[in-house]
Amino acid sequence: MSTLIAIQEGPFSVDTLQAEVKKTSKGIGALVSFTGTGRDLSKGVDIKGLDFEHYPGMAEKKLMDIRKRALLNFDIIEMAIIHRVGHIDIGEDIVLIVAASAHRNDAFMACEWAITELKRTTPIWKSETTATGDVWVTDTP
Amino acid sequence: MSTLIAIQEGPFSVDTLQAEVKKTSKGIGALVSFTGTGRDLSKGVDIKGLDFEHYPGMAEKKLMDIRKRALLNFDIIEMAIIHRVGHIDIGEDIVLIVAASAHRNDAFMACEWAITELKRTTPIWKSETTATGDVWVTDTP
Amino acid sequence: MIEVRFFAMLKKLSGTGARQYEVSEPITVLELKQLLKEDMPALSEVLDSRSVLVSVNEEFARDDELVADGDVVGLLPPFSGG
Amino acid sequence: MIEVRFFAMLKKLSGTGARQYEVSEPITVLELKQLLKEDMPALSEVLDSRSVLVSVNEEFARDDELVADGDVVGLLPPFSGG
Repeated sequence: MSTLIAIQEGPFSVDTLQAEVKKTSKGIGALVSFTGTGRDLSKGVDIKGLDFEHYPGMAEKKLMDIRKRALLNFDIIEMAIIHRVGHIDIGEDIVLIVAASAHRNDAFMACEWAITELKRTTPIWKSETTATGDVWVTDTP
Repeated sequence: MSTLIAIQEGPFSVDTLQAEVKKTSKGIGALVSFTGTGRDLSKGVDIKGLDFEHYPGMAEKKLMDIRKRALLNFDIIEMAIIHRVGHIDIGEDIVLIVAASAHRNDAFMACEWAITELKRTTPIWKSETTATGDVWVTDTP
Repeated sequence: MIEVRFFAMLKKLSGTGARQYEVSEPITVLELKQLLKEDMPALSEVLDSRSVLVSVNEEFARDDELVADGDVVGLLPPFSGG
Repeated sequence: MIEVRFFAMLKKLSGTGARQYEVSEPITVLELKQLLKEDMPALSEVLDSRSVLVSVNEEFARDDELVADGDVVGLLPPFSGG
């Protein structure tokens, strides 16, 4: 299970995580993945880079909790979540969620729910580097 | 563009296709990918393997058409589609759709629409190998 | 010459991947279907079932569309990609 | 001892990542906030704004929850992960 939930500094691979998820069942017919990446623009302001901080321990716990609730509330077979912390350049990946199910509809719903839930409940904070300095982001869509 | 739409025999990489898609814009903040894989069970029957046949030329044209309509009808930045043909073992990947947008909601909608549209309009046929022989599949969910 | 191409189960039913038909003037898709049914009775049932789509030069075509010399027609059973 | 941990902009506002408080008996989260505001006036505004969540031993806690010796309290500004 531990490889399915991670907070890490380095980059991740969608192929690797999907392979990890697929190991859990031969009944998987659909994998939906969400990858969040660093954009060059946020509310009209040029962004030069991002930095993420998390509450070690609690953030991992909240991600495990999202996985557990997704498995309970959606007809999915497995879910995995990786969130990076530390410095992220524009264009780099930040977060990855993989949802696996027999039929695609369930994986789409669970994956979309999970990223919304992650933003709502996981103690992770982003600071954006702009021309005028670093700013902690306090409102996320 | 040609690397964004493909029908091929060999396996694909989600990481590679997502990297290809990300090259098109620094404004991408969300990538949603759908991977369809070979399940071991179809309508209660054990499946040992799959074989895909396509209409060369027309199938590629229909995939390009899906990408074009997705770019028109959804607020996405790019879309890529790969479908494999030939023999596919259980657990192997069959199809990959990547939708990229500034905000996640648009990528989720476009990706889900595209796989439904692919199943409806693209001349590709699947035969399932079961204990009693090979059967062409005529109804897909 | 009109080239008719068969796919998946229709390839199996017809026993071939493609067949050529000589036409003196353009005919409709419906007339071509009639010609095919006479030539290959094994296809009669599926061609009547409306589950088979027809393409002309890689675009979907309706029964009243005309097919002429040099066109490539595809007989497409229900898709199951994805 | 209650350990209070500060994150993101609160770490910057408070000038520290963590602070310890000696309590003779359990106090509520609200009482702890009062104590923090007296100790660090720079935090007053955000602690009153209700945009800051509080965790006790890594679980979200409401204002009336009790905090006791040995507990770890987190002061969590609005999340922006994902």
